[in-house]
This record gives sequence, structure tokens and C-alpha cells, in this order.
Amino acid sequence: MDLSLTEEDELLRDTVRELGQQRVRPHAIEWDEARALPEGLMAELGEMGLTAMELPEDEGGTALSAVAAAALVGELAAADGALALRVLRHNTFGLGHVMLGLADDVREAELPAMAEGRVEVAWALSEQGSTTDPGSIQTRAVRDGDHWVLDGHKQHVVGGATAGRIVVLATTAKGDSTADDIVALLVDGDADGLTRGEPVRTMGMRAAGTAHLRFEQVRVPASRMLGEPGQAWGHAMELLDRARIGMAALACGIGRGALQVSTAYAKEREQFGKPIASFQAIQWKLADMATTLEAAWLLTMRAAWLCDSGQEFAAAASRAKIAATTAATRGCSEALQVHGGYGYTREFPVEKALRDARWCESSGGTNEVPRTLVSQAIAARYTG
Amino acid sequence: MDLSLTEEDELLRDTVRELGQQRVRPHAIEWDEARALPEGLMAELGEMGLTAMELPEDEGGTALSAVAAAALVGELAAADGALALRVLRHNTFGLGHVMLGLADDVREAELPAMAEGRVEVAWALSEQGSTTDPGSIQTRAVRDGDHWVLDGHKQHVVGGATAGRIVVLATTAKGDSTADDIVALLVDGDADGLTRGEPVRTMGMRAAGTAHLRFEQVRVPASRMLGEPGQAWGHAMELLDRARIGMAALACGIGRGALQVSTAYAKEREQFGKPIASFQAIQWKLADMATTLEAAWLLTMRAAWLCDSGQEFAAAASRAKIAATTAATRGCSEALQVHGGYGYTREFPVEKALRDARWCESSGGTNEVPRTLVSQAIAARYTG
Amino acid sequence: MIDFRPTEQQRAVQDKARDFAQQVLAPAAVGLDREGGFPHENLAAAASAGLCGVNIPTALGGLGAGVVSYSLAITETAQACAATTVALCVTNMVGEVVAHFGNDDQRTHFVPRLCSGELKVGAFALSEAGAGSDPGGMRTKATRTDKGWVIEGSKLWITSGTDAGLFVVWAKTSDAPGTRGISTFLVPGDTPGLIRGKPEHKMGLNGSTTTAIDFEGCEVGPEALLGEEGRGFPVAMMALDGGRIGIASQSLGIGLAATETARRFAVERERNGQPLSRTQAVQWALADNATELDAARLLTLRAAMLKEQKVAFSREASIAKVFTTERSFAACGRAIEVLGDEGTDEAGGVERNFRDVRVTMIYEGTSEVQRIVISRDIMRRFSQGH
Amino acid sequence: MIDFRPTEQQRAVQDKARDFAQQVLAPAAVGLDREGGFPHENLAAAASAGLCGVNIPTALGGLGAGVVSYSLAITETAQACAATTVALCVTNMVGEVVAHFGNDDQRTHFVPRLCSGELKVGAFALSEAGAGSDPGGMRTKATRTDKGWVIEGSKLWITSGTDAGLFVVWAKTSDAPGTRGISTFLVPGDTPGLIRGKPEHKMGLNGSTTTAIDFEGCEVGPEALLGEEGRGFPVAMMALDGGRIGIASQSLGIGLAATETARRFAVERERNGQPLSRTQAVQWALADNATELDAARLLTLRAAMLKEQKVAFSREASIAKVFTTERSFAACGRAIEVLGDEGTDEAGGVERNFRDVRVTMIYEGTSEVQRIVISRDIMRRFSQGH
Repeated sequence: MDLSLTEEDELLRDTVRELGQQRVRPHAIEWDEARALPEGLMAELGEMGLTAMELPEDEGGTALSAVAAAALVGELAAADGALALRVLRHNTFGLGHVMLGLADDVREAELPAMAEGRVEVAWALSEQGSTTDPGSIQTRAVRDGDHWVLDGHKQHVVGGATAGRIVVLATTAKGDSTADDIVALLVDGDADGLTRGEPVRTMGMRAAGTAHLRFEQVRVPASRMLGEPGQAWGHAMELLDRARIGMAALACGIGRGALQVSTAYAKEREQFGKPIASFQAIQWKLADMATTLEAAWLLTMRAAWLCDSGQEFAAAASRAKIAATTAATRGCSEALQVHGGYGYTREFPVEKALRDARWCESSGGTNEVPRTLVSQAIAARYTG
Repeated sequence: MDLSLTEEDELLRDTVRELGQQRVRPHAIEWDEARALPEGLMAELGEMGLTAMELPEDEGGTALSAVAAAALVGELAAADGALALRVLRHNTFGLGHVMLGLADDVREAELPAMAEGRVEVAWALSEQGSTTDPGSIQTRAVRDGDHWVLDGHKQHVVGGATAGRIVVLATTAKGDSTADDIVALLVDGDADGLTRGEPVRTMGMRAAGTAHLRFEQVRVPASRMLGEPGQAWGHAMELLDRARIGMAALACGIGRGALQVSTAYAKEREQFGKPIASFQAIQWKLADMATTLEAAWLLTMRAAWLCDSGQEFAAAASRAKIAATTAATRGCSEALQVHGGYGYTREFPVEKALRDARWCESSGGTNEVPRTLVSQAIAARYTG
Repeated sequence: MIDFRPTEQQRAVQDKARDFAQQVLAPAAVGLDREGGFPHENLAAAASAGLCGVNIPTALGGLGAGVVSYSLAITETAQACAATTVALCVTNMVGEVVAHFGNDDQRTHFVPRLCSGELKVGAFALSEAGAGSDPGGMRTKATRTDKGWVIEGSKLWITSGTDAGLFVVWAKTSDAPGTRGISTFLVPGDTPGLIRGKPEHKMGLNGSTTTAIDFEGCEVGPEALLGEEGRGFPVAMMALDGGRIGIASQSLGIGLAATETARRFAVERERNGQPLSRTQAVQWALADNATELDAARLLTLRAAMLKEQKVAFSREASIAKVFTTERSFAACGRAIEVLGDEGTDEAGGVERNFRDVRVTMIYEGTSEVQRIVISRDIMRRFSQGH
Repeated sequence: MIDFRPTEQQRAVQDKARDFAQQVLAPAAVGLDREGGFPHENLAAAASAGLCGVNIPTALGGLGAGVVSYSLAITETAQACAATTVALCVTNMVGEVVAHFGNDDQRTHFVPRLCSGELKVGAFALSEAGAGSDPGGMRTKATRTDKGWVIEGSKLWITSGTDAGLFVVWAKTSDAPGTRGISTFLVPGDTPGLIRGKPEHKMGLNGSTTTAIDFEGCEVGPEALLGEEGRGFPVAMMALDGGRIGIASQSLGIGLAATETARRFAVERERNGQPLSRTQAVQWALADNATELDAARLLTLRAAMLKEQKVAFSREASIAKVFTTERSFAACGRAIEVLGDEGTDEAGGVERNFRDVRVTMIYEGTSEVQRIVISRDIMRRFSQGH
């Protein structure tokens, strides 16, 4: 049993932590206000390999383990949750789905720009509310010669406001569709008939460029279908499982960032002539934040390790996601409380951390889905 | 709007508080160890009218409002939860059901001894697990001339170990029974064919004399059927609703008693040269206990008032029961924590308070039932 | 004799506030949250509806409807617009403070103008940097001159600081230690030397302004002194204790609004073919909200009633505030959970509740301050054995 | 390189402990809880299974299997009998302390006898009235004599005080302020002047004894001094830090046992015609237990691993203890909820878990003490900017 990162991974993590502190945190509030990330930022991260974290080296990737990738996402999130989310979605869903199913010739042409972060890849599954079964997908894909023709709406597409490519899950069936009817298509950001809504006015993750997308008679070359017909839904479920590891890491990072600034604040800020850090009420809050966040972090690392070592990890990832997002929301709220009135203002980063953390808690269909997965896993373990 | 008791009720409450402090609290731990209340104690309480709280005066009762009755149960519970439970069951279920349905002639003969507490009345509904629908009642009542013949098992009958009379709910149907098949019979404690098990080894409420009862060919005169055929189930549901008010009051009382002793302890006990009451960590616990318990108490009073003023009170009683039992368990656990190692010993009353409070939380089919009632009430409130 | 029914008058005020909330506040709430600024129209309309002086004697232009009515009204308006409501809370309390501590001139000069909206709104200038919950550390000074007083210092966290027409200002008038030596002054908003700061950017309550106020050689006449010299602390305590009832009522309204939105969503929406309301997880969330907010409502009304009966209510007000604000925040969180992805969208409605309610655990005394008040009182109470 | 797998040896110790728990402890657990007393047979069997010295070098009669193995073993035994387990925890720690601080005579004389069970069990005599979590306030004195030392004083809360064959005793050997001047002594249980008190009646852990120990003119030789004179505090700290890992592991085992009972109940039992496991309320309870106990397990193993790697682990041990004990208590509460009426019956099985686990939030340093340790450390850590 060993809980340490490899030396290279530690080095990389420290570099990204540095980047977070120097390049990201000073601007996080301003990006949040602007509800957008600066252009070219993804490409900038690309130079450090952060936009192709889990890609093999021969595809221009950093070939990181899930453990290492989670550690980096956590570091980015400690500086800015929204940026970390964009990076996570691009890596796990965008590139993840491309690697699962894009035909070699197209991939050779498309992948380099994606891997370098010059072209961001968004992933569009959800429609009305949160989509957890194929039956609720209404977006139609109709075959027309060597093209697919897309019609429908996708909601809450992270990065959808600006992404250069969008993976769209659609159904080929007329009525209620089953998993077999679902196809995944790689759509060009500037395709005719694609209309992007204004960035959704979300409470948290405001710089994540979440948008609703409308597809009207959008023609997609058949060569840009990801995987064989009937594979798309299985791929999507696989990616959702993996993404829970990333979301857990992200939430832990947000919470850790809030804990860090609150601790610094508690030591400076005086009341009744003493630093407030000397009051038990404040000490308790910091202690509970640290405790619950570290617990969640270990769950996250364990899920990532299971994934790396080829073991079943879905239930573990769900546990990590529940524990991390709830600990982060609660922790950030306490962090805000530690700051008193200042914490409620946008001059301090904790109110944003709370908004971002709360977004994580109910993203992807709330914690009801992972909770159900966990309880099913438990009941299943039962043997006579 | 007015939250004060009437003067008489306040006077009565103070008398019962006095009784609790003087007569009950000093013995509560010893009764808990003995897993029994001293003989004649109920009759002693009867002299104060506590064993006929809601009976009309011309029936030898104290004719208290639900509000006043709840207040008294709370005071008893602050001294000993188990005694309060016995009093509550006797009043709400035992006498409650007798008043709903016992034929006048039999009642005239039976009621005085019950009202004076010389004959305690237990109430037996639950069988396997917690019984919430008529279909799960297996105990059979077969008519034989002017008698009913009872066969079956009843579980977790509070007071069942010693009660002089037992109200038994049984079905007249062979297969799955519906509400119409349920009858309620008033059974003599020394009836042939009735076997009482050892008092159940419960975690809390050890002096409540909870027992499993077995009925083999027990003959009950038809005149001792409570209510008309088909009424019994409705009566039972009505009593269960009312009993939630009492259970809420009881839990609040247990919590208040624990808060009281912990506060006294916190002011005496010194650590690092100061009374521990001067530490924020202790102050927080006491403040949160007081806050959540007072909130629960107001919910309880409100439910009782709705009941007194003839309004719909079932959902309000459920809310009170949820809030009170959870606040009491949590509060008593904090009370134990305030006492440190001493709190874990049986020389101090808080470990017993925690066991008693936890019993309340999961009694009568856990808080799942009331939660469901509350949520149904909410959804029902919905109007287009 | 226990009775949970509101009186005729209380019900009437509640209905009036509900109509006002639905007709005036609700339509403007989202825009106000987006654009920020100060809700001039809302407040003018509130004044004409009598909601700027609910607990002010009719002789002084108020409704004379008592504290319970005030609490009920605030809970109603907060369900539609928490931002406008906080300005209303402070104005009502300023009116009460002047009506209670002021001399006849002060009462008749200021209170009717507060109720009518002529003074826009009132504001309290108490907090200072490093003296948020510690008036003893106050630095603002008022020095006697032949013409009256000159005030020097800086105040923070002043609700409606951008537009208030009357400020209740606390300043040291002697070097007596602790809170002795603090006096209270009534300073009209247009007094030279009263300099309004820029509004803070906040997580929520964007339709209310929070600013610093600097006093630089701010001269006021002798008539500006409210109550006796050196007796300013009791004035602050009354303002804070009463304020807690207002904020508890406000946070309750926010929690109720979020719960109602979640309830409609659960009943109207389906997931995987069945109504959300059939999901036990959703049922639990709604049941817990209903239970906890119900308890919060009773704690708040209990405190209001005690104040109305003119008996000690400080402890009950603290209990009401800490419980109601924290449970309302939890309720908004559960409401977000019920709405899922839409819970964190402006379109869903509840994310604004979540942002707005969060500050109620902080202002008018943080949850931590309330717990100190409560635990101190418990020590006394139980030492008397009941 | 992250790796969550136990080693061969760790797995082997865990399996051995599991077999021991199921074959020896489980059958006796209910009776032990009912009758109380001291589990002589259990402990003798534990010794022969090597579980009295899991982290003791083989040269001294232990398994030499390390701290992670120790934690895994304790979690296994606690699932069957928490009462026997606490005596095991203390014995293991006494062995470690003597092996670490003792001179060769002390090591070779006492440690093998602890491992073999010849000394029955070991005990720590540290706490005193009014000095529960404050060693500075210690009153027990050890005075030098020509024959060695004489110990005078009273100790409290001593696990296995009725039967322990070896006591590690802390006493003041000088009036140096604070914790300086405290020394540690090894006192065999049959030493004249060592007077064992009556066992406390407790809420749970009825199969373990907790007593006071009085020292009245208790004479020991110079060889009784453990480590240097005046250096007793570091010994106590090592015992407590290590002890926290043991108690975290114990409480985890209790929580897991309750969860397993609840899980079986949910799958086997029906309510109103459908299996309980279909009820979302039950699903939630089990899911939360699984999630929180899983996190607790990782925190506990992390602390054990750090101790094994001989790096600082005090903070991690505190975090593991406060989280695991509190979450395990919550887990036992949820388990009771799943069982309903049977949850509070001895027959249901989980009520004993609930009573047993509650003390883990108190001994080896209360949750409050842990939070002080943790927050102090956070202050340091974040001041170094990571």
C-alpha cells in the first residue's frame, strides 16, 4: 500500500500548482465576472500538455495516469473551478470520445489541434433536464447519403459557447429510442444550422461557457461518426463513469483552495484584539473542512487508481463524487463564514468557490445518480 | 397569536416538573438497570390525574387539552423517558382506543381502575417488523358464539410485560386482510392462552416493559370488542396520528433534560483551570441543542393546538415527530460529549437519555413513515 | 392559552404584503438581480402600501400593526425579492428606533417621512473595520462644538448606503471604556461631510446596496443627538435585537420561495417517464424543507410575539435568527438538488435564492455571534433551575 | 506510486484476524455484552493468534507485520467484538511503547510476555481527574528513594484496569512546569501499593473494564523507569498518536459491522410486499454509510501507512480518528433506522454497535481534542503556502 505520486507526477503537479497560483488565481474573479475565459488560454495550457493529459505520447498526449490527471485537475480547480472544468470536459469527454471512436484518417487530421488545445472539444448529451437514459434523447440524426442530418436541442453544454468541435449524441430512431439507436457525431463549431445560445446564466462555473445548442438540418459527414452504430451509448456511459473521478478531484480542489485562503485570512484578521484563528469556532470550521476534504480526496485517488489498474471503478468513482462535492459545498460555505461580511463580496474568492462547488454537487443529474449506483453496488455485493 | 399555556395548565406543568425532579429523576437510572418500573408507580401518577389525562371529568379524567397533555409528557420525559412512554401509551392508545369503542356497560365497569392507573392498558398492533398496513396483520380473531378466539403473535408491545389489559388488533380474514377485516379486542392480562415473553432487551426505554406476546386460543367476550366491525383500523390510524404529538413531546423532554444536566455539568467541570462552559466548543453544542429543541417544541405545540382546535393535524404531528426525535438524539449525543468519559458511564443520566432518544427516533416504523406523510401533504397542497 | 392563528389585522397586513410582493416585486426581481442598483420604484410602492412602518404608531404615519405583522409582511416580500426586503427591514427598524428613543421633535420630524418614503429609506451606521461584532472597538468620534457636534470616522457594511435619506450613526462622545461613551446621532443623508462609498459587489442581494460611509468634519446640530449622551449602546442593542427578527423573517421567505419552486418542479416535471415527486429522494428533500422551515417560522413568530408583548426577547430572537437563516440556506441547497442541472441556472429560479439567503447567516450578527448570545443565556437560565 | 493494495503479509494478518474474529469473538460477543466482565479466553486466544503484538518485532515475540497490518487486524476483530478489541489495542500499544523506549532488559523482559499473553494485557495509566486531556495538570508523583521510586496518586479511565499484568504509569518526578518533569514507569500489576478500582458501568463496551488505579506508597525499583527521567511526555504522545490509529480502526470495524447487518436486513426483509432494499430511504442510508466508511477506511490506512514509514503522522491520525469515529457513529444510527423497531433490540444486533461505538468519540482524545490538533496543524501548513 502506497499513497504517494511518482516523482514525475509530483513534479508536474507542483508545476501546475505554480501555474494555478501565478497565472490563474489572480484572474479567476475577473473571468467569472466576464462569464468567459480569455481566448488562447486553452492553447496556453496545451503547451504544458494539460489539453491532452491522457492521450498516448505518439498522439501528442502527455499519457498521464488517471491518478496524475486527477491531481492536476485538483490543482487547477484550487485556482479556478471553471477553468478546471473546461480542461476536464475537453480531456475526459471530448478527447475521450474521439479516442474511443474517431476513424483513423479523420483523427490524424483533427487530433493535433485538439491535443494542443487550439481546438476545444465540447460534449453534448443532456437535453430536457438531466439525461440518464437513451429514451430521453430527442435530437434526431437521419442518414442522407454520406452525411448525417442533425435536428434537435442540447442543453447545458459546457464550453458549448465557444468550442471548435462538439460531440453530439443523437438518436436514429423515430419513437422511443434504445441504446442501439444512439450515434455520436463530431460536429464543426461553425457548421451551418448550428445556433449557440447565449452562455447560460449559471450560478457557478460562470467562465465555463455553458450554452444551449440548437441544431437545424446540420449536415455531418458520415466519416465523423464516433464508433460503430450502437456503440455510442456504451461509450457515453463509460465516459460518465470516468468523469466522476475528475469531478470529484475538481470539487476537492475547489474546497482546498477555499480552505487555504480562509486559513490565511483567519490568521491575519483580528477581532477583540486577537486573530480570529485563535477562536475555537473558527478552528473547528477549518479542522472539519480539512478532515472532510482529505477524506474525499482519498476516495478520489482510490477511484483513479482502480481505473489505472484496470479494476472496476464505477461505484468507487460515485462515492468519491458524492463525498467530494458535498464536502466542497459545505467547506466553501464555512470558508465564506470565516470571512464574515467580506466573504460575501466578490473581492474575495470564497463566494465564487461556493458557487462553483455547489454547481459540482448538482451537475450531471445531482448526487441522486451516484447514490443509486452506490446502493446498487452494495446490495449486489450480497452473497447468500 | 399566543404561545402561553393557560394558568391551570402552567400550574399543573410545574407540579409535574416538581414530581419529575423529586420523585422520578433520582430513580430513573435504577429503573433502567432493573428494566422495570416499580409496582404501583402508575397508580401513584394516577392520583395526580396523569393516567387519565384526556378523559372527560365525568369519566374520572383530567380533561386536559392535547397541548397540556403534551406539556406534561414532556416534563415526565425530562426526568425519565421510559416512564413518560408508559404514561403516553396508556393514555393515548390504551384509554384512547377504549373511549373510541368500548361498549358503555363494559366501560363503566372497567374504566375507573384504568383511569386511576391501577390497571394499565397496553396496545398491540405491530407484528413482524413495523406494521403500517392491514395486510400485514396475521393475528387471527375467529368468532365462536359470544366470544372471539385469538391466535397469533404481537411484537414490541410497550408495557406488554405487565399491563393489566391489552388492546389487540387482529384480522377476521383468512388471506390478505383489508381494513374492514380488522377488529380490536380488549384482552385480560391473565387470560388463558396469553403468554408474555421476557421484556425485550431494548437499547433505550428499558423500563418500558416492552414485550412480545403470544396468543393461543385466547377467548375474548364479544362485548369486549372495541367499536363496530370495520372501525378498528380507522381508529388505529387516528390514534397513531395523535401519538406522534405525544412522541414528539416526549423526545423534546428527553432532550431538554439532557441539556439541563449538561449545562449544569459544563459550569462545574473545570479543564485547563476554567469551567468547560467557557470554551466555545461547549457553548456551541449547548446553543445548538437549545435551538433545535425549542424549534421542535414549537412544532409539537402547534400540532397539539391544531388537534385541540379541531383542525387537520396529521402532517403537523409528523413534522413535529421528525424534528423532535432527530433533535433529541443529536442533542443527547452532544450532551454525552460535553460530559466526556463520565457521560459514557451509567452514573450520569446522559447515556440513558441518548439510548431513550434514539429509541424514539426509530419507534413506530422509523421516521420514514412521517417523512412520507409530510411529503405527500406538500405535494397535495399543489394547486395548478 | 396557546393559539397559532394570526389576528384579523395580522392577516390583513400579510395579504397586503403578499399582493405587493406579487404585483410589484416579483416582476422586477430577476432584472434587479442582473443589473443591480437601488430599487427606487419598489421602495416608493412599498411606502405607499404602508410597508415602511408596519410596527410604527399610526399617529406617526405607520400601520401600527405590531411586530408579528411586521414579521409576516417581511416573509411575504422576501419570497418575491430579498434585495428590496432588506432595505425595508432597515427602514422599519430605523423608524422604530427613532419612535422609541427620539424626543417629540425627532419623532414627528423623521418618522412620518420614513413611513411615507419621503426620506427614501433609513440606514444604520454602526459597524466599523475591525469592530464588526465588537462595538467596544469603535473609532468614530463625535466632538462637541458650540454649534453642536462634529463627526469624524468611517463606517462599513451600511445597507442602502447609496440612497438612504436618514442615517442613525453611532460615535464615541467620550473615552469611557467599553460601550459606555457611545452616543447615537440622526444624520440626514444630505449633511455635508457625510460621504457615501461605492457599493460592494456581492454574491447576491444585488438589488440592495452595501457601502462604506465616511464622516469627514460632518457637522450636526445639538438636535441630532438621539437619546441621552453616552447611552448609545442600548439603542444599538434594540436595533440589533429587532433586526434579527427581520432577518429571520427575510431568510424564511427566501427558503419558502425556493421550496415552492422545487415543489412545483417536482410535481410538474418527469424524469425517465415518472413525475419527480414520486422519487423518494425528492420527497425527502421537500419533507425536510417543510419540517425545518416550519420550525423556523414558529421560532421567528415566537420572537416577534414576545417583542410585541414587550417582554425580553433577545435570546429568542437570536435562536430564531441562527436556526432560520441556516435552515433556509440548507433548504435552498436542497431546492437546487431537486431541480438538478436547472437548479444552478438563473432560469430555474432557486440559484438566486441560494445566493441571496447566504448573507443572512452573516449580517445583523453572524451565526457565531448568535450562538454566543444563546449559550450565555442558557448558562443563566439553567442555573435558575428551569 | 499510488497503490491501494495490501501486501501479502498485510492480507495474511487480516485473514488471520478475520478467522479469529468469526470463530472466537463473534459467538461470545452478545453474552459478553450482557454479562460484562473481562474476556480472559478471548484475549488468551488472541495472544496465541499473534494479535497482541502485530507491530512488534518477531525477535520480541510479535508478528513484525507493521502498522497497516495492525490497523487491518483491529478493524476485523472490532467487527465481531469491540470490547475485546479495545483491550487488544492497548496491549499492542503498550508493547510498542516498551519496545521503542525501553532498554534491552525492559524490552526482553516485558514485550515477549505481553505478546504471549503471559501478562494477560497491558494498560496505560495516564489520565487523572481534571487532567483528562491536560497532562500539565498531572498530580501523581514519583519520589526517588534509595531503593528506587515510590509512586503516590490516582489515575482514571484505565482500560483493562481490573486484570492488566503491566501498567505504563506517568508521574511527576520534578516540579518543572507544564509537561516537563513527567516520567514514565513500568509497573507490574502485582506490585504492592497498586490498588485496582471497581469497573465503571458503561453504556457499552461491557466486555472491557475501565477502572481507576490508586497508587499508595507503591514502591518500584530503579529499573522501572522507562526512558529518561523527565522525558515522559514524548512517550505519552507516541502512545496517544498510535492509539488514535487503533481507535479509528476499531470504530471503523463497528461501523462496518452495523452496515453489513443493515444491508442483509434490507435485502432479506420485506415491507408491505417489497424488499426493503427497494426503498430509496434505505438505499440512501446504505449509500451514505458505504461512502463515509470508505473515506474513513482510507484516512485510517493513510495514517497507519505514514506511521509505518516513520514519517510524521500525528495530524493524519487525528483526522482519521475524528472522522472515522463520528462517521461510524452516524453509520450505526442509520443502521438502526434501516432495521426500524428491531434496530433498538438486542436481537437486531446493531444497537450494541451503536452503544459500543459511541465511546470512540471520547477516549484516546475526544473529538474536540482532535480538532484542536488538526486546526493547529492547518495554521502551520498553510502558512508554508501549501
